[in-house]
This record gives sequence, C-alpha cells and structure tokens, in this order.
Amino acid sequence: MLDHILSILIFFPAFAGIMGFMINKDSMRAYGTAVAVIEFALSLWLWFAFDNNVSGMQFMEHIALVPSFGINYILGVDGISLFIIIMASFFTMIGIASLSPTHSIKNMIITLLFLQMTMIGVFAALDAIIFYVFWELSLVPMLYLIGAWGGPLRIYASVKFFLYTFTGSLIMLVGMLFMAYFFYQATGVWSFAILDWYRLVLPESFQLWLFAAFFIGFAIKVPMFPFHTWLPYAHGQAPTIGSVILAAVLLKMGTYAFIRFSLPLFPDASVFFMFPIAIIAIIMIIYTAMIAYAQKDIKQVVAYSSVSHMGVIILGTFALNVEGISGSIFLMIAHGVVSGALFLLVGVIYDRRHTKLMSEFGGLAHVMPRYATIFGLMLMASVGMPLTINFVGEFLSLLGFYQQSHILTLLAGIAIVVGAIYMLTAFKKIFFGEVTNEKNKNLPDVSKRELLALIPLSIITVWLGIYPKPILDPINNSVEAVVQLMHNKATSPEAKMRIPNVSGLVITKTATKEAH
Amino acid sequence: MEIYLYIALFAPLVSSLFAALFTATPKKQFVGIIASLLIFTAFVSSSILLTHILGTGEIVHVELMTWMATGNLYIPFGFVVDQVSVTMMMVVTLVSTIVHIYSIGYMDHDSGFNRFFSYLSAFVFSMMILVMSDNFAGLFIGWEGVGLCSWLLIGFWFHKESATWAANEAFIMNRIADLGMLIGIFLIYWNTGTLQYDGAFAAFGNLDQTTLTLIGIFLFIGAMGKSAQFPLHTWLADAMEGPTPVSALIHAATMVTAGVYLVVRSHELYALIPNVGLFIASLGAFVAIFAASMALVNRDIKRVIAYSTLSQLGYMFAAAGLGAYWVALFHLMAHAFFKALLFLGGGNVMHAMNNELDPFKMGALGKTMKGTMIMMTLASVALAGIFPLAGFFSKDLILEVAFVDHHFIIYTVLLLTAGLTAFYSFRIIALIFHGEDRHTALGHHPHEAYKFMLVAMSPLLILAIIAGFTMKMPYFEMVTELLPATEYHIHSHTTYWIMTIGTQLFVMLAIFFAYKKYMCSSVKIPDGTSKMENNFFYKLLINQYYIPYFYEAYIVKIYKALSVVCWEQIDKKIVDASVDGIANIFYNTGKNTRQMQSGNLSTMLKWMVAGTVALLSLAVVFGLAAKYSDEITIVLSSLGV
Amino acid sequence: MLSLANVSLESLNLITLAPMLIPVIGALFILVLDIIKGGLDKSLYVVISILFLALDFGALLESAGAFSKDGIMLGVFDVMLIDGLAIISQFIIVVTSMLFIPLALTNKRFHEFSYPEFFALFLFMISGFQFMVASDNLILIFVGLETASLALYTLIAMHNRDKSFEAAIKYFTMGALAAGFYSFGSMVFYALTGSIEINQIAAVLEANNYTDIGFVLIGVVMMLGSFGFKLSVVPFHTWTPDVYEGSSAAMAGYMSIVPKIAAFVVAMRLFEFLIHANIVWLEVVLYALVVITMTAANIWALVQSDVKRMLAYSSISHAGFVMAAILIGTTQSNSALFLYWILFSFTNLGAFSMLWISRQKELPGYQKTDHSFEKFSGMIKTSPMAAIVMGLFMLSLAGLPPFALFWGKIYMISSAVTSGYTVLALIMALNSAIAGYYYIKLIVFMFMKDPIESNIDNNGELYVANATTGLKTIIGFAIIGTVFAFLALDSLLEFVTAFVYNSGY
Amino acid sequence: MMEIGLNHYLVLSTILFTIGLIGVMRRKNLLLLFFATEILLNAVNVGFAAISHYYGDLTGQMFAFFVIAIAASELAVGLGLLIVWHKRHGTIDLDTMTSMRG
Amino acid sequence: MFEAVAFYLFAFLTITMFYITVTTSQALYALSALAAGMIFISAFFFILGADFLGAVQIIVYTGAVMALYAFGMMFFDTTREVKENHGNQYIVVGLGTLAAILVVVIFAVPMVSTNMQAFYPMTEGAGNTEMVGMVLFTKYLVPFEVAALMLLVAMVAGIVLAGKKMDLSLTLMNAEEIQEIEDQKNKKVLS
Repeated sequence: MLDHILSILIFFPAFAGIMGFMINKDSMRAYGTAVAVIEFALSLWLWFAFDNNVSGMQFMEHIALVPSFGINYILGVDGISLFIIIMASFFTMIGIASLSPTHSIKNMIITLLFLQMTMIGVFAALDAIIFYVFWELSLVPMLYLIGAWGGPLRIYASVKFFLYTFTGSLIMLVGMLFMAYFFYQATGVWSFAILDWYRLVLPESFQLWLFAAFFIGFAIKVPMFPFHTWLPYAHGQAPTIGSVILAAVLLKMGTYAFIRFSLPLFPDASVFFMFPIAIIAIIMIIYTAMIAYAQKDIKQVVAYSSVSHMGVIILGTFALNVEGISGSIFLMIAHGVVSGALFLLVGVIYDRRHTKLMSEFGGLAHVMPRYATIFGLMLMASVGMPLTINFVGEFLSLLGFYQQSHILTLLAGIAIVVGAIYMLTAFKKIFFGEVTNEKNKNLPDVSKRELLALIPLSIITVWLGIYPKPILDPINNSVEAVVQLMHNKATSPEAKMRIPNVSGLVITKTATKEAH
Repeated sequence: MEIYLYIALFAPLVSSLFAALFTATPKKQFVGIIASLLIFTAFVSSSILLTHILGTGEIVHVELMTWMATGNLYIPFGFVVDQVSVTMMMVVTLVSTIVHIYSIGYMDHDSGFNRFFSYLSAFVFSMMILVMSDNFAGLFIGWEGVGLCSWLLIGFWFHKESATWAANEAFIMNRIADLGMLIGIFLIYWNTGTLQYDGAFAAFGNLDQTTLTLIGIFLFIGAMGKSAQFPLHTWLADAMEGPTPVSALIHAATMVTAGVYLVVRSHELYALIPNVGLFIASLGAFVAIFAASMALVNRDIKRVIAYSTLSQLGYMFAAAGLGAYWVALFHLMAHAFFKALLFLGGGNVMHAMNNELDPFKMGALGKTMKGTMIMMTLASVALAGIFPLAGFFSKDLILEVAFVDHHFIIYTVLLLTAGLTAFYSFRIIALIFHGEDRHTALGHHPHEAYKFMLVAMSPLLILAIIAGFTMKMPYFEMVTELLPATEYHIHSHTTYWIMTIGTQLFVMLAIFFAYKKYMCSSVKIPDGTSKMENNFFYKLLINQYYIPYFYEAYIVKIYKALSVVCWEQIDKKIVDASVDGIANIFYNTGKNTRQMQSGNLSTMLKWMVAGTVALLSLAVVFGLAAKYSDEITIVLSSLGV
Repeated sequence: MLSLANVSLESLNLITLAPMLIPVIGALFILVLDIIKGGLDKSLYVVISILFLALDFGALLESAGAFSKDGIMLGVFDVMLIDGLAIISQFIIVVTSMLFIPLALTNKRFHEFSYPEFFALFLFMISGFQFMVASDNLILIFVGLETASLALYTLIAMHNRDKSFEAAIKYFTMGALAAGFYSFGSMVFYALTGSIEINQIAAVLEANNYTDIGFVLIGVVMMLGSFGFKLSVVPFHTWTPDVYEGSSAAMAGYMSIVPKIAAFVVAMRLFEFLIHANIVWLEVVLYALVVITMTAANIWALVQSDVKRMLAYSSISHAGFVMAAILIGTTQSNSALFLYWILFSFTNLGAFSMLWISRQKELPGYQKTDHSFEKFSGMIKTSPMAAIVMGLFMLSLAGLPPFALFWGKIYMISSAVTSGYTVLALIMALNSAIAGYYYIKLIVFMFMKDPIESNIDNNGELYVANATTGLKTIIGFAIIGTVFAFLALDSLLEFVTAFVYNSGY
Repeated sequence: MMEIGLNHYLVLSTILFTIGLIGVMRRKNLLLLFFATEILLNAVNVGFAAISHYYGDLTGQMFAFFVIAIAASELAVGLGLLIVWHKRHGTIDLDTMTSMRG
Repeated sequence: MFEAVAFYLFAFLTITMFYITVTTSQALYALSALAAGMIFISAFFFILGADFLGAVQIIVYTGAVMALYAFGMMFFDTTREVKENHGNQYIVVGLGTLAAILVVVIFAVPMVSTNMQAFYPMTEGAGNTEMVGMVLFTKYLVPFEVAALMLLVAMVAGIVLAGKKMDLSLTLMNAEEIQEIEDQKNKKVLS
C-alpha cells in the first residue's frame, strides 16, 4: 500500500467527495470530519514511513499517461513537500471539524474534499503537467467556496481570484511547454518529468526567459507585489474555512513551486533575479504591513499580514543557501499554521457578530478571555516571537538572506517591527479598553467545537517553535540536495559564487555538531 | 549541579503554568503563595549554584536539546552558569521572590490576581533564559520573552487606554532595537559560523576591525532598546502604567539591565573595539544626566523613579563602555536592590493614596506610613550614594573608573548627575512623607501596607544597606575569574580622599537643598501659574524635551498617514485599479464594438466584402512590391534609406 | 475523333466512395420509407440514421485500415482522395453526427423532427461533408460543400420559428456570397495553373516558382473569404452568433463542430502548401486573422447576455485558436488541430446538449432569449447534477485541466512553441485567460447566485424539461469524453499523428 | 487592343463580379439580392469559359457547368426560405429581420 | 476582328444589363435585365466555343431560373416599385476601390505562362458537346452525381420549406395545443 500511498492520499478525498453526494445532509459534517481524519491519519503514516535520511524523492509512482508527448503520472515526496502535504490534510481536517453551521453544508464539505485532492496533488506531483493539472484544478473549488459562501462582494472577489491566477498560470504553462521543448531538443524525447528537467543545463539567456514565464505564474499565486491585490478581496470575502485554507495551503503552492521549479531549473536566472526579487519581497514586507496597519477590517489585517509574511518566505527562498531555503520552507508551514489559526479566530467573532470591523469591537478581553488568550498567542506567533513556530522560519530565512545582502536583510528585518505595529494595534482595538458596544457585552467565549480546531493549532505553534527538529531535519536533507544541484548546474561564475557548494560544507557541519 | 540549574530555570515556568491554570477563575490566594514558593525555590537553587561556583570556580554548562539545526547552523538549548550569569540569576530570583510575595498583598483586590502571577512568573522564566543561555540565539529568546511579558504586564490593566498604549509602545520600541540585535546575530553567524558564546568569542580574534565594530554596534542597538537608552528611552517612563510590582521587577531591577548584561557578556567583543566602548560610555553618561534632568521636575512618583533608573542605567553603560565590566555588573546588582525597594515603597504609597501619583498631592505621609518612609528614605540614600550604603560603593566606583581612565568629561557629567540624583530622590521623599498634609483635603485616607509586604521588602532594605561594604571585594574576586580584573584605584591618596569626600559633600548638599525647598509649608499643588512653571527649562523638562511629541508628530502620525496613503491611494487606486483597468479595457472594448453585430444582413454582407477588399488591397500592395522589388530598392536607396 | 474511354473497374477504386454513399443510401431509404408508410415516429428515423452512420463508421474503419497499409488512395479518376486527413475528419464528422442525432429524441415536440425529410437531409449533409473532405478537386469540394450547406440551411429553417428563418436566410445569403468568392478564387487558380486539383496547382506553382505572386494572392484572398466564412473568421464571422441563436441548441452545437472540421481540412489542403512555400504575405495575414479572430470573438463573448450566443462567440474563438495550426503548418500543429477538434467536439456538444435539454417553449418574463444567463441563476440549488455537468463543460471549454480541451490546448500551444511562434503561443495562452471570464460567468450564475422564485417552486424542472434517456445518454458520453479524455489521449495522439504525417502534412 | 486575349475576358469577369458585389451590398430586397448572387456566379462562368478556351482545356467548362447547377439549386432553397418568410411577415426586406444582434 | 466587335458589344450589353439589375428600383426591370444579361453571357460561351455550356446557360438560367424567379416575384408581389432603404452610400466608395484595384491588377499583369499544358485537352474535330460528355462522365462522374444529389437536396428542401406543414409550428406550440391538433387530424381521418 505504501507504494501507492500518494495516489491514495490524493484521490481518497475526491472519491469520498463523490460518495458524499449520497450522504444525508444532517450527517454530512460527521462524514466530512471522518474522511478528513482518515486522510490526516494517512498523511501521518506517510510521515512515519518517510525516511528522514534520504534527500531524494520517496514513494515514487510512475504511470504512463501520454508517453508520446512525455506526460506521465509521476508522484513523489521529499522533505520539501512532505510537511506541506501533512499541513494540507491537517487544515482540511480541522477546517471541517470546526465548520460553523452554514447553508448548504453538504456542498461545502464536498467542495472542501475536492480542494484537498487538488492541494495534495500539487505538492505530490513530479510531472509538470500533472502539477499544472492540480494547480489549476485547485482554483475551482476555491472559486465556489468564495463565490457561494462569501461576503457581499463575493462574486467579484472569486472571479478576480480565479482569473488572476488563471492568467498567470497560463503564462507559466507556455514556459513549461518551452521547457519540455528544450528537453526534447537536447535529448530527442518529450518529457515533462521534473526530475528529468533537473538534469538539463540551459544557457543563461533561455533561463532568464523561462524564469520570467514561471515567475508570473508563481508570483500571482504567492502573491507577490504588485500582483497581490486579489488576495485581500479573496480573504475579505471568503468564508472562514476558505480563508484558512487559502492562507494555509494555497498560497504555499507559489512559494513551493519556486523551490521545486525555479531554483533548480534555472540557477543562473535565480541568481540574476535574486536582487530584483528580494526588492519586491521587501516591498511586500513593508508596504503591505503598512497597508495592514491602515485597515479597518480585522480579516483584511490578517490578509495583508499574510502577504507581508509571504515576502519573508520569498526572501528566504532566494537566499539560495541551505539556511534560507530551509527557513522559508519551515516558514511556509509556520505561516500556514499561524495565519490559518488567525483566520479561524477571526471567524469566531464573525460568527457571533457578523461583522469584522474593528471599530465594532473593543474590550473583548473582558468578555472572551479564552479567546483573547489564544488570539494573543497567535498574534505573538505572527509577530515572530521566539519559541513560536514563526520565529524559526523567519529567523532562518533572514539569516539565510543575510549572506547575500546585508542592507536588504536589514530592510527586510523591519518586518519584525512593522509586523508588531499593525498586529498590536489591531489587538488593542479589539481586545483592550472597556466594552463599549452593547452587542459585545454578552458574547459567548469560544465553544468546544472551536477549541477543537484552535487548541491543536496552539499546541503546534508552541511545540514546533521549541522543537522544530522533526520537521527541519528532513527539510534540511532535501534542501541540501537542491542547493547542491543548483551549484553544480550553475554556469555563470556569479551564480557559482552565490550558491554555496553544500558538499564542501558538510564536513564543517559534522565537525560543528561533534564539537557540541 | 545540573539539577539545580534546571530547577532554577524551570521553577518559574512551572509557577507560570500553574498560575495560568487559574486565570479564568476568581482570585485564589494560594496561587500567589505557590507561585512565590516556586520562585523562591529558584532562588534557593541559584544560591546553591552560587555557592558551588564560589566554592569550586567550576562553570556549569549543559545542553538540553537541539533547537534549530539546518545547513551549517546549529543552535541548541544550552545553558551556562558562570560567574556573570549567576550574579544575574541571584538578582533576578531574589528580587522576583520578593516582588512575588509583595504582590500577594499589592494585588489583593485585583480581579486579575491569578493572571498577574502567571505573567510575572513567565517573566522570571524568560529572564532566566536570557541570562543563562550559552548562545546568542538563546539570549534572543529570553530577550524577546521578557519583551512579551513586559507587554503583558504593562498592559495588565487592559481596560486602561494609556496602559495598553504604553504596552504597545514598549513592545514596538523594543522591537526596533531587537532588529539591530538580530542583525548582530546574523553578522556573528556568517563571520564565525556559530552562535555559541565560546565559539564566537574565540573566533572574534580573527575578524577584521570593521566587522567587529559592526557586530558591536548592532548588538549594542539591541541593548539600547531593552535598557531604554536614548533615543529609545520614552517607553520606560510610559511603562509605569503597569502595576507597581512590575515596575519594580522589570523596569528597575531586571529586564532593563539586560542591555548591560549583554554588553558585559560580550566583553570579549567590546574589548576588541574600544571605540565602540567609548561611544557606549559617552551615551551612558549622556543618558545619565539627561534622564536625571527630567526626573527633577516630574510630578509622578513612579516616573521619577523610572527616570532615575534610566539615569542609573546610564552609569552602568558608562562603566561597561569603559571596560569596567565588573563594576557595571556590581552597580547593576546594587541598583537592583535599592531601586526595587524604592519602587515597592512607591507602590505602598500609591496603594495608600488610591493610585494617586502626584507627590504634590501627598505630604506628611510619614506619620501614617512610618515603615514605608524609612525604607524609601534609606533606598534613596543608597541611590544617592551616601556612605556606607550600597550606592556609594558601586556608583562612586564608576566615577573613579571614569577618572582613572582620564575620561574627565564623562566623569564630570556623572558627578553632576550624582548631585541631581540626590536632589530629585529627596525631592519626592520630602514631598511625600514630610511637610504639610495636602492629601486629606483631597479626600485620601492613607494607611500603611500589609505587614507581610513590609517584611517581604526588608531583605532588599538590608541588601541596600550592606551590599556595598560586605560584598564588593568577594564579588570582585568571584566575577573577575571571567571578566577582566582591572582594579580602579586612584593612585594618589589625596586625590582619592578629596574626590570621595567632595562627592559626598556635593550629594549631601543636594539632599539638603531638596529638603529645604520641598519641606516648607509653602509647597502648593502646582496649578501652572507659578513663575517656575512658566520657565523655559521647566517646560522643556516636564515635557521630556518634547521628544515624545516629536515621535508622535513626526513618526507615528506620518507612519499612520503613509499607511493610509499606501492603502487608499497606491494599493487601491494604482495597483488594484490597473488590474481592474486591464480587465475593463477588454470588457468595454467588447461593449463598444458589439454594435458591429447589428443583426442586419446587409451590414454583415458589407463586412464580408470589406474584409475581402482589405485583404485584396494588402495582396495587391504586396504583389506589386514583389513585382517591382528591384525598382523599389533603387528608389529607396536613392532616397538614402 | 474521340476514342471511347477505356476504364477498368479496379482502377476506379470504387471502395473509396463507400463511406460517402452509405449515408446517401440511408437518406434515400428514409425518403422511400416515408413514401411507403407515413406518420412514423421520429425515433425510428433516429435509429435508422444511427444505423447507417454506424455502417459509415465501419466503412471508415475499412478505409483507415487500407490507408495505414497502402497509404494515400486515389479513386474514381483521381477525383477521390482518401488520405489521413480525410479519414480522421470523416471519423469526427460521423461520430459527432451519431452523437448529435439522438438529440432529436426530446421530451417536447419540435417542428423539424416531425419530418422524415429532416433525417434524410441530415444524412445527405453528412455525405456532402464527406465528399468535401475526401477530395482535392475544387469542383467536388464545391459541390460537396454546397450539398451540405443547402441541407444545413434547410435544417436550421425547419426549426420553424421566426428566428430560425431569419438565421437560415442570413446564413444562406452569406453562403451564396461565399460561394461566389470560392468560384472566383478557383477561377484565379485555374487561370494560373490550368488545373483545379490542389496538388497539381501546388506542383505547377512550384514549378513556376510563384512568378505571378500577385495573382496567387488574389486567389488566396478569395479562398480566405470563402473559408473565412465557413470557419467564421473575423470579419467573416458575423453570421455565427445570429445563426446559432436562431437555430435549436442541438443544431448550433452540431454546426460549431462538423462544418468547421470539413472546412478546416479543405483549408489545410489549400493553404498548407502555400505556407510551406514561404509566402510571407499569407503568414502575416493568417497570423493577423488568427489573433484577431481569437481575441475579438473573446471580447464580444464577454458582453453577451445569452449563453448560446456566448457559446457561439466562444466557438469562433476556438476556431481562431485552431486556425493557428494551419498557420504553423507542422505535423505537430496539424495533429494538434485534429486532436483539439476531437476533444472540442465532445465538450461543445455536451455544452449545447445541456442547453438543449433546458429548452423552454414559453419564456418567462425575466428571460429575453432562450438561454439567458438569468435562467441559470442558482441552478446548483434546484438541480445540482445538471449544474455540475454544465459547470464541467464550461471548465473544459475554459481549458482547465484535466478536462478534454486542456490537452488539445497544450498540444496546440506546444506546437506553436516548437515552431518558434512564441508570441503567438503567449497570445493563445492569454486568450484562454480572457475566455476564462465568460465561462466562469455562467458558473457564477449557476453556483453563486440565488435561484429565481419560479424555479425554486418547480424544483429546477426547467433545466431538464426536455430531457429523455436518449439525451441523457448523449450527455453522459460527452461527460466521459470530457473528463476522461486523458486516458484515451495517448492512443488518440498517436493515431492522429500517424495519419497526418502519412498524408504528408 | 483589337486582339481579344484572355485578359480581356478576365477583366470583364471581374467587372461583372464587382457589379454583383455592389448588388449584394446594396440590395435590401432579398429577391433582388439573390439576383446579384446570380450575377456573381455568372461572372465567374465567363472567366472559366475564357480560360478553358485559351488553354484548350475542358476543365473550365466543367467548372462552369457545375457552377450553373449550384446556382440553380441554391435558388430552390433560397426561394423556399423566402416563401416561408414572406408567408409570415408579408415582406422580404432584410431590414425587417434584425431580431438578433449584439 | 469579328471576335473583338462581338466581345465589346456583348461586354457592354452584359455590363449594362447587370448594372440595371443591381440598381433599378423596378423589380420587373431587374428581372428582365438579369434574364437578358444571362442570355448575353451565353453569347460569350458561343464565342469561346463552349457551345454546350452556352446551351445549358440559356436553358437552365433563362428557362428554369428565370421562370422560378418570375414565379417568386408574383408570389411576393414585388412587381411594383421596390422601396429599399439604402442608408450609407459610403459603401459605393468602397466598391469603387475594390473594382479599381481588381481591374488595375489584372490589367497590369499579363497573364501567366503560355506554355500551359492542358490536363483535359480539347480534341481536334470533336464537337464540344461530345467532348464535354466524355469528360463529364469519366473524370467528373462523381461530382456530377453529387450535383444530382445536391439538386435532390434542393428539391427536398424547397418542398419542405414551401410546404403547407410549415404553416403551423410545433416548435412554438405547447403540448396541449399539439395534442389538440393531432386529435383534429385523427377525427378527420376517422370521419
């Protein structure tokens, strides 16, 4: 069964979703939860079966689909994708479990299960076309989620989300076709398999163009400045569960794709574009943090903060060294957990008051102390308090990039200041002060169902903040392999210099470890 | 010994978590008691470690587990108890034990009693991590942890706007400094390959001066934030919005001294870059007099004490900057005792006066609050540096250091500050405890604090009195195992005596002046009419040199406005609008050109013919061009194309 | 004096005529049957048509086998040309027709299906298309084209309401003009080369080294006008939306596929050799036409308020997209054309069938046209299965993976990429993005808006009012073809590539 | 000029074709519009016959022959459509048929 | 010489006739002019030696097509003046351009290589009809048959469209109305 566990992980939710049509409406939530729990258990099994010492792909599956055009169904995970897959299944699980009563819940749960399929598919795919299939397919359930259960501007938001990402990914598709064509020219065989592409060393001029094509697709998904404007609408209008999954998993597709495609395929271009991208990342960090500060709606604050954090992830990715990339992958998970939790928390008060305007609240710490505590914890995680999950990622990302540029890291580091500014201000507006609004006087504190989602997240937040090793180790192994690959493939001397030779470092590393 | 290390470290955590269990329930007396006991346990463990170190001189170093390890980076949870950290551990655990006990009484009527203990113990835990860590990353954990707890505790009364504002201000300002520290850490990592103190310090010898200077500066920026040095000092005065025990523990005795601790801890670095050291010392001296000047006129007891803390931190930095690390540490310790005492006493007064903080509205409290009066007076004496109390030994030592090192400007400034210190300390003592009774008229009926609170404060009192002459030499012996053992003696005895006695006289004169001015019956509650209040310097001082206003007007407001502009103007009107604009171009083009499809067959036929005609004309042009290509070339070339 | 022609029967290779003759026989059979016994139910005719089409399919298999063995076949004095293109396109024509004809089995009664002649004309039309694709003789192409077109005009008109007559007349008139262009174009080619067989035209022009390029271009322009009309290339497209709107949804769906593939094959035969002769003018003009057709049609589709009209514009855009294959002119692109069209036929037929089963006879007040967007508001709530199926078709049309059209799209774009048409590839990709909007618009209506009162009351009755088992089966086929296309893709691709390659394209 | 060559016929054919096109575009009455389409086809026939003659090749005549057949059958269908329309609307002016647009 | 005179004469006549056809507002004139034009065209065929084609032209066009049009005209009652709304006369400009371009181009370029080899050459001595028949029933047998098919289609189409059954539209009637009509029909059959 382990031979096909990835396929099972991908298609089990979809199959369960189809079966879900037969379930009675009242039992739907239980069914959805059960499926998600099974799926999560499977993903945990994947983790247990995962060999931490292997840096390459594991659980590979290979089924010929269109061999004459080089499209094959290839799956596999390594340390980079493993935890994002687990996170996807985890968030679907707690998302469904904590779903507040809503209309047409059956449709919603089926949609979520399909969404889960696409999410896991993206991270498990090792064939560019299969990757693209899931990548695009993930738009549809999300479109429906936002459009059907969202706020007043939901249709605008969902269509904007869809078209924006769709446009970007079509350009990426052209890039993929080019890549396959280059592979064909070099080898005489069509192939879309990523591992095959890794073997291809492209001249720098080609790399630059292809990098740009892929970049547009990924950048819109991430979303990077100035392609980010769909995100506040999507988040602002989406139902809680939609925002949670969007922030926790869907945005990670972009950053994951950078590491899976852009870096190893185009090492020279990565070095060439490193500084422009770093500058964009810094703009994302500071500019969106400022915008977050100006928001009146809590959810928008969290939404913009997402963009800001994604900036740090991008920065870490383009550090092009093991520390930075590992950090950015870890931060993907961390940001997933934290912003997912924050969106869930926003959902809690939205369910009670049906408004997200901060001016409507104030003094909630009196009325909902437990809620305030959890919110406070997540807030601190969000601003990167050490011993919370976010810090590890942010620290490593910034640390990594520091090797490339001191000044830019200093600028990016402003993240920890501006992040604190908008988060604390928002927290103050919502929780501190006297209860001024009559409607808030008797708000019930978090319910058991909500705690069901929030407690595990809180535990993870702290646990991985204190002990990130179980996750960091496998990530590290795979990232080292990627960085080594990049180093070996790099053609320009500049790139050779910028991308460290990992195998040269291994000796010193073991030495350091022994020293302790 | 490791077990004691763990006890000292984790007892506060247990305490915090234990108290946290009861945060949602109403006040439980035993929560406070058990928390205090646990902290006391930590104190005892620290003491055992101290004796161990004193006895054997052996450093206790443990590694609990790996924290972060990736690529070349390896950061463990490692803890070290050596002569420096054990000093801090003692100070921290002792003061916090006392503050915990004191708080049982002070927070008696507060609904957030249990929560308070949870926060307070959490703070102690963070502080312990800070001082015990064996690497910069661990230090940073504690660094941020104390910041967090400080935020929680300043904003403890979160219904108060000013409290939450102050909490946020403190946190954000600290964050700015922390960024500097973070950069310092990055620099250390990329230059030495490790963040362990021993490894990094060992590698510093091989680095060039520029890098070292950068590291030193960035680490010191971190220290500036935590220790509220200029220009990041405004948060400390505002932090007085928190409960008084918090001020005593965090904003006087422990957290704010973390900056000094960092500099002392990194003495091997700063020893290599004396220029930075001199800068630190100069800044310290400046802050000393700068803060003292603001304390002169302030009308809030706690703020006065806060400024005095700031001023004393300036002293410590002056010492540390001049390379007298052990002196700085010694003053840190002594200062912790009497300053905590002063704050706790202030807390008693506040309690008695129903949270009234203006000393002009008090007067003659000495009658009802004898114990408090004695304690605060003695603490002030210690602060002023009168022989033989603790302050004399530690503070005068700093003056000597400056003198010996021939930094006479610094010396002069610090000397002046000593006078100012004495003046403002006794100004509030006089206003609170002596002179006319001004409070009854305002409806206050003060009473002395609980007995056990006073008892709890007594160890501090004792230490404030004796710490100087009993501990100076033993401490020197101990700590110089690690720190440079420079003894600062003025070689000429005459000069020494002139200086010492002169200083004492100067200080006493200041005390006398303060009593004279503020004990007389003419002291009134200022109403903004007196001549002095309209003086330029008075205004400058009472408004804290207008620095908070400057920050508000030129940083906060601008940031706010800029944020709104970014959102409303740039993000919505440029970035987003251009995306929508592109979409709209397509849509509107469709809308405007759909008329082409008029539904009239005749038009359709015309379109079809028109299309063909267009293609035909193209064809003809091309055909002719192809046919006469030679001629065209000739014509074009004759035209010079 | 003329000597008597001495022709052996074998040399005629009459077998090449078999696939075209079978539907003719079928049509005559239906006509005769009607004369013998009138008033028979339409289902009989439907089944008879399917049977004859099945025979036709069998004959095609036979030809396909022969082709893969012997290569290109000529027959009946070399007028018939059975090559890979002819076979693939005939497969598409026949299979699509087989899928289309059961759409006559509606629940409601519509005028055209009460005529046996409808089915006879339908079979004649198929035969006409088959002749058209299976020849490179301009006369036979012309006659086949006209046979099919005349039948088609009638089929549209037989829906028997004002709009359908209007549509038929518009289509007819423009068709007549296009016929004029076609004959003029043929005349120019004839004047140039003395032949009206495409391969000979090509050979002669080649031999003359295209000396009279101006004349060639005039011929090309006329042919472009004519086939531009058939393929609805902008600005010759103006009939398309009106005719689609006027005819029944089923017929519209059929029209979006079969006549176009026939026209594509002829266009391919006609223009490919010119493209290969590096006639820059043609490349530039085709490039412009392709881009304009794709983009303009997309833009107009954005603003439509009727789904069928929107789909009409979308099919114009798809045709423009596919036209790119002729411009690119490699084996890969030509294979991509067929692959795309096969996949497109399933999806588009499905989409139009979904419209067809929701066809009402009396329109409620909020609905101005047969299939206005408002009609589909909140469909997911009243009739979820139908909404999901329709949504699937829309997503497939939008080119969302893994649905059918996506594969055609990537193969097509890939062929552009491979031949160095990078900008074209990007334009194609971006056009897919624009197209995304209007397909999503229908999904928005179906899934995100609230249903209109009356539709809640009758429980979504209207969306399946016209449905019968037959129709549902067809939609089922379309879904399978749309969703599981990727399973058949490899064999399909190999088949198409082999046939196209072996035909010399 | 007096020697009538192929080009003369082609020019004539073109002129006639153009007249046909003018008619197609100008006529609003459908019946008269159909006349114009007949002109188009006839114009081409002249060309075909001429080319056929000058090449000594029969193909052109064949084409013309089929064009005539096509013209005739188009007429049948076209008139059928017109009759239906006229029955319903009493007019065959194409300006009346604009129910679909946009 | 004779050829030239005949050509110019008939060219002038056909152009005039067709011009009248497309411009006159009298439907009858148009019809007559068209018929005349067609006959003049057949003259070209005779000049060019395509006797059979000429005959077919006269028979089919003037005989069949014109008769049908005449019937149509009577049916549509367009014998009186036809009112047409010619909105935009800019098209005329467009047409002028088109005509000019075409004519100029064809004038400007002398046509093609003369050494064209005929694929279906005329045989010396054989009559035109004979030759045409020969080619038509060998080479063009299939198109000929298809043309027959096309005529059949046209016939069926014409019958269907113009037939009485088209008067009632089942498409527009709802189920009850259809039922009613069928009942009536059955009654008629029964009675």
